[in-house]
Amino acid sequence: MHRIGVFVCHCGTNIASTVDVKAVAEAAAKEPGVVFSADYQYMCSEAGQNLIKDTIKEKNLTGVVVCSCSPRMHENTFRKAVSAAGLNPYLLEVANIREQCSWIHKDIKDGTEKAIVLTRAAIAKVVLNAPLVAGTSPVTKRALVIGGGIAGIQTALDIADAGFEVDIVEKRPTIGGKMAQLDKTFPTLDCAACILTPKMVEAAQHEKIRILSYSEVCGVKGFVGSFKVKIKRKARFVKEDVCTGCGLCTEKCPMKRVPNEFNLGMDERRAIYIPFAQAVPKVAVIDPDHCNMLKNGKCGVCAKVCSVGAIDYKAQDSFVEEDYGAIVVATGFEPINIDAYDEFAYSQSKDVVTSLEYERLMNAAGPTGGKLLRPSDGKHPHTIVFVQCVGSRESDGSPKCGKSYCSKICCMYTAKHAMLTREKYPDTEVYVFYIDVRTPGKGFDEFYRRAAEQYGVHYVKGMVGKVVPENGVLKVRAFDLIAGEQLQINADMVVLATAIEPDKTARPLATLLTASMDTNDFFTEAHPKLRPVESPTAGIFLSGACQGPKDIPETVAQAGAAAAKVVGLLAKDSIVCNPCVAHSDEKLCNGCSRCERVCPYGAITYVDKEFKMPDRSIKIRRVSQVNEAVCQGCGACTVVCPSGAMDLKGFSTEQLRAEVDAICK
Amino acid sequence: MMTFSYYPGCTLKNKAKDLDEYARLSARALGVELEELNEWQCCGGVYPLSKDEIATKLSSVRALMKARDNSGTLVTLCSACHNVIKQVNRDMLTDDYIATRVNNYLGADGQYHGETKVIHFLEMLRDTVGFDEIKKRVVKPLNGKKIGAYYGCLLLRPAKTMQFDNAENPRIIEDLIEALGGEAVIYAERNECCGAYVTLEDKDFAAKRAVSIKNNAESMGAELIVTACPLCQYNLKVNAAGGVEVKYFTELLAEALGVKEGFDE
Amino acid sequence: MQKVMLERAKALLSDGTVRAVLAWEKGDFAYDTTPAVFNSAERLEKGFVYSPFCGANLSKYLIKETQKEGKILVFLKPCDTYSFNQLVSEHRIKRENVYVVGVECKGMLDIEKIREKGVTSLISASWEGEQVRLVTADGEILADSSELMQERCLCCKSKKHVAYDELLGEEGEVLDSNRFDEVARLEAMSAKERFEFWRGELSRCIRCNACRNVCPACSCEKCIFDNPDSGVQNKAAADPFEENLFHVIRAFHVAGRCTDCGECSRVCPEHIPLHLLNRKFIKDINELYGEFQAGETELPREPLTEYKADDVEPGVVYERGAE
Amino acid sequence: MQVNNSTGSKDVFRPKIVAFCCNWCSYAGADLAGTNRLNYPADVKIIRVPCSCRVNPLFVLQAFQRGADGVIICGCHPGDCHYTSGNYYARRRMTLLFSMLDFMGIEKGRTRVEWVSAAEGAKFADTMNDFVSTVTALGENRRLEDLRCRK
Amino acid sequence: MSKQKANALREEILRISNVDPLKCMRCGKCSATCPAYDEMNYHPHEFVYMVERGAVEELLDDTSIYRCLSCFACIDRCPRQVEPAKLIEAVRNTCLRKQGANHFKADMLPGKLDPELPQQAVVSAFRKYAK
Repeated sequence: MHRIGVFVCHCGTNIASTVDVKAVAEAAAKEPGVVFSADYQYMCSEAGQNLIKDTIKEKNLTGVVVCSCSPRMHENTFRKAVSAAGLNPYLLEVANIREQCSWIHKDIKDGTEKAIVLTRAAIAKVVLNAPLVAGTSPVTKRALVIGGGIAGIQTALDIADAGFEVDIVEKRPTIGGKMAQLDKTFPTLDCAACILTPKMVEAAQHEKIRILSYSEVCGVKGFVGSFKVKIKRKARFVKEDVCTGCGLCTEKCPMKRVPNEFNLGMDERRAIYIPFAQAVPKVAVIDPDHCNMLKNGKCGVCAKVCSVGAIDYKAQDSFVEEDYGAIVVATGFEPINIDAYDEFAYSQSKDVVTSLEYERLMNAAGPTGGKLLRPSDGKHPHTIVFVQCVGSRESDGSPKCGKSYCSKICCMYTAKHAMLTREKYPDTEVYVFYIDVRTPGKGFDEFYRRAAEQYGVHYVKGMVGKVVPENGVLKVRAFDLIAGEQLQINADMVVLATAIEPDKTARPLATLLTASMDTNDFFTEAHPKLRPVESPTAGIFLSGACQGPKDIPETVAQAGAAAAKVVGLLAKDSIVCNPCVAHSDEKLCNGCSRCERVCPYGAITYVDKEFKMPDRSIKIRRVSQVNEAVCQGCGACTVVCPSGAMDLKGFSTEQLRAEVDAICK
Repeated sequence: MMTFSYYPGCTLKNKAKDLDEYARLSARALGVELEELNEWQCCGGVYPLSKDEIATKLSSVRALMKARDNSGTLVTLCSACHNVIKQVNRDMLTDDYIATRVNNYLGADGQYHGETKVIHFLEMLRDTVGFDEIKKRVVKPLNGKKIGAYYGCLLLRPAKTMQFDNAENPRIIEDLIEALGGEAVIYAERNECCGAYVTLEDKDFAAKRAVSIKNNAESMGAELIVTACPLCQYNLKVNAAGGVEVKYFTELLAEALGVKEGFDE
Repeated sequence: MQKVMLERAKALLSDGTVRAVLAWEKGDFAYDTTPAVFNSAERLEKGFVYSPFCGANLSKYLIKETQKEGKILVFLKPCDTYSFNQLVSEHRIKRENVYVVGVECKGMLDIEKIREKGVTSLISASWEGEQVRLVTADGEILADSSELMQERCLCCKSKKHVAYDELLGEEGEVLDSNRFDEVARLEAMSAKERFEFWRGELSRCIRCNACRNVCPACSCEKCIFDNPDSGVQNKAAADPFEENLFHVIRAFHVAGRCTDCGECSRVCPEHIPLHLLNRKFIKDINELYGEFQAGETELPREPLTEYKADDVEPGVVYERGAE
Repeated sequence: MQVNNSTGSKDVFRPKIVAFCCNWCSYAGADLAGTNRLNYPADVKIIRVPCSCRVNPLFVLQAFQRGADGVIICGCHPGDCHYTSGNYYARRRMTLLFSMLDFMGIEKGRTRVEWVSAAEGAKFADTMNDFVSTVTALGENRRLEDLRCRK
Repeated sequence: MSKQKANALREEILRISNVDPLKCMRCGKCSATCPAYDEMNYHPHEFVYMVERGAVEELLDDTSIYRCLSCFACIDRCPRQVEPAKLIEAVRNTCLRKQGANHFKADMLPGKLDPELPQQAVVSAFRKYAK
């Protein structure tokens, strides 16, 4: 016999102002099985919870319905209360009479009637609720970090320092990411390499960290606590454990004219190369698209000069499969393609550069050895125009298909560029065209003001409309909104603060991970405010610019936060699973495999099982079994099962049908 | 022989006969017949931007309807006509407000909902004939002559409607020049307006713009500028007299294909 | 043909290749043949028949029969082989326990159509090219087979066997069938007309379950309509909606698996064109998700357990069809 | 289309609408509509399901059998399923089911699938307003019941 | 001009232009890229801002409306799709549609003709500057 208790919450006036809570409680009392029904000011308060606990004991309740706010808000609160009173926590249902009733209906009659129906549906469901016990599944105490930029490195270091093994998978031949390409960092102007390379070395030498460079994740199976990840190790053609990084091969290679991606194509490297001096691992790699030996078998110079015999032209891509308990995405960003913005003449003049290119031009290890020289003629520029917001802050559907978001880092790095330029070359005039200067951050606005006030950078509110290269100068047509005049500046260089977007590999990776993304291909967080470093997919964590534009301090902070979350997970020996999982009734199962085909988690397997027939004979039948630790409880299997053998605990066919009945009554 | 419906426009029947005739000769040489729409009306020369301008769009719609009923594709040549007709076609396809009112006007003449595909002669050369094919047919190559393409505004903008090429860094005329054996000179003002629309209103201003464009082209090494628009041609050639030579791109094409002599002025 | 089949069946039985033969057995009248398991040459001699009235699809009986030890021989017409494949792909038939003999089929006759012709006292029927020879007590009649064939055979989708161990008779081709014409005709009607059509048809349903019992796709261990725990078990109809629910849900359960064998309509005592419901699903699947024929291969692929990221939205329904 | 006017003039017809909402997106979207106080008719009653793919065609038909006038299923936008693929399956199932109901002459407006994310409170309210007005215009659901002649 | 009348004009201009000035984020790119900038008293960004504020009278009376080249540079390069050129044309139309307000009249033509002037210059002048 069911003994159901119904508790109707006023939520102050939130519910009580448009729902007659007393009437709801009275109506509920008349429902079959209900032995207790009451209304109360705040059910989620301690007193409210005590009311539930006391009533369970007093009335010996077999089920509880709380009519209150959304179950997404307080279902757990009430489950705990129910559990504390000795009742299974899954014998509770919440009727959502606030968000889905009192808050949307103004008419008290409407609101009350609907609340009664919703309560009735919850009662109809709760009498069919079965006590559920959450299972557990073990946690593999290793983490995978995808991406070896500053975000990935920091996350890996923090996890490793907590005592857990970490693998970093980096698609390029070295870790370091974008930060390795930067010159100085704002707002302190310390050199990027000076603060990054020690971390790269630390990661390389950490006994708990393994770096899989020149590798890509190509398959992910499993679930939180026990992921199985397939990693492709691209052929390097150089034995990583043999190469000493002496660099002789990179000096002798006859193929000299390969654009150097580390310097954004502004100078050249060889076909066998080490990306940069501080690369980690410091191991050469052969670029198969340019190596003569690999392309047509003619050359072999590097093998001849290598004294340790590290060259292996026959190397093949290999695959490894590893187990992890948690995965951190740290895939970072790329500047956007600016083909559509050629009013700034980027494709027409070498002296129009992106900010990242400017970064390399300023860098002592860059193509100009740190001297600021015009790429076109190697002369020292005297007038430099910086253009902000190139491709950022555009309305959706704009002709140039720009990004609707603010890229966040451009204002600060442009202030840095402007300041450094003026500091090193006081004979240059520097103009920054901006729409707004956005400098929230510790010491950021001070930094920007210093650029304007102490370094004499000309900040002009307005945009550049056209850049015309003519007779060796860049005729910049711009607008000064404060002066209200069109400006014509003859510049030597133009620097475009190009919008940033997620790395191209992020979208396919998200699909592999079943992690969700927003329309801009940034990974979405489980909650924008309260769970900013977790993906909604359990066991997937987010670090750095893959989640949204970020500067270095923010990236490092998020990297640490993601690491803390990972450590929190890996510290457990097992995790509690969602008990609302699919379950197959073997008696009804046909063994047809349809459920197995739709299961996104591979949670369903088949076994041949013996059944005793009524006539005492034994029949062997193929039947499905659900791995409850793997099942996430979507219910896709329940609908393809024609015999109704497959059902979902907590959302059973019977329960949902009862709700339909109660609503349509 | 492929056949397309063709809309020459008012100027190509008068002051810019050569632009038109060279195009037809070249097209024929390349295996394309341009079939002039019968009884076409002037497009008006400038696209009316206001949402309530309905009557001014009718002549374009009538041309579009005829083309729909003929070959389904309408080839234009004059930049202004191309711009007006293509924009009106977009309105008829996507703007219910305009389409309904235009169709109310049309009444018994039939209904139109943007079914026709509008392409510029250059797009036809690129997509139907192919620049590689043109390259093969060249009999008098341009021998590396340095030529600057002048697009102006109308071929490219509004980019979302025209979908002609990258509006900020177009290549189509450059690719044609190179197919004909010339050397394309890229200069930034090739997609800036020459100001010819105000030639009756403010001739000096129009001339000033034209000079600026010519200077930019010259400074980047152009020995010749080619245009697709009679108005641009007039402005660059007459209003801004002197300096670098200006020609229609069709003349260049006819010359290279060896069919220029077919035109008898 | 019958003779060749009989000899072959006896041979395979005698050499121990198979333990029994699943085939058609003569009834009291020429047209009422029934599926039967023959376990001896004698029984075969006595009862085996293969005539233009052997429409029954034998594949479903293999579910039970292949559970038993040893091989069973089954005769399958081309369309039956599709059901066979589908059941194999669903692990319902143990393939290793069957010996499939594909037999040619020139189309099965509809006794109702023969009766409508005024033919009585039918003794036997046989194919003769495009015609059918009907032997009656009053003499012989030669008739155009197209006038007497079952609807499903008139728009036969395939004369090709998609699964067999050996073939008897001629192998045919997959045909360009016009089987969706009737569905298209209904689709072209107004919603009101369609509603009236189905009201007329479904109101005759007596819930005898013949359609379900014969359907090779309806082979559940326990049908939800027989299961008291399902909430929809077959009982005295509480409201007139239940039959509709039964037919829609049944069609949905077999959607993507139904090979369009047409048995449901063949056995319906009320002559409800139930196959049109299945064909509607098949037609929609073909149009929306690409051509698909259930049972064409043994591979476990079917439209309702697959998806494409760019599948049409359900709103497509509002754009299609009349009204 | 047959519009049923049996509701007469004295009582305004109020349809019964059952909405199946995915816990991860549209149920949260409905909560958001509430938080933002976006009105939609009280005729809509929401049933929480873990995913749109949990909705069995049987539930839809049963709702109609028990007197619902409209059934709407809300899930995550394609590509955003919490379980990666559930809504894709739901999309195929419901497309076919609705097409079948249409084939049997049932008014198309009574069934709908909408993708509403957790952030789309306004879309949820708009969708419900629109659906309720569509179903209200269709009137009481008689065809489904009447499909078999009342004897 | 009364405030009421100015407001009505503003509404009319917004309606026929189909422009929402509130989309403007004040970057000035339209005026930065305008080839007719030097010829205008009021510039593209000012049209947007002034119409938004209701200061249409000044715009109606100014020759700037006859200097816009309809080259769509401001339309294509605006990051927020404000489309200032449409606003300028709407102001010009509002002005021209008044009785006797044709800016370009047939009798002005003879003095402006020259042998090489293409027909479309005349056609477009009438379309742009007259009813």
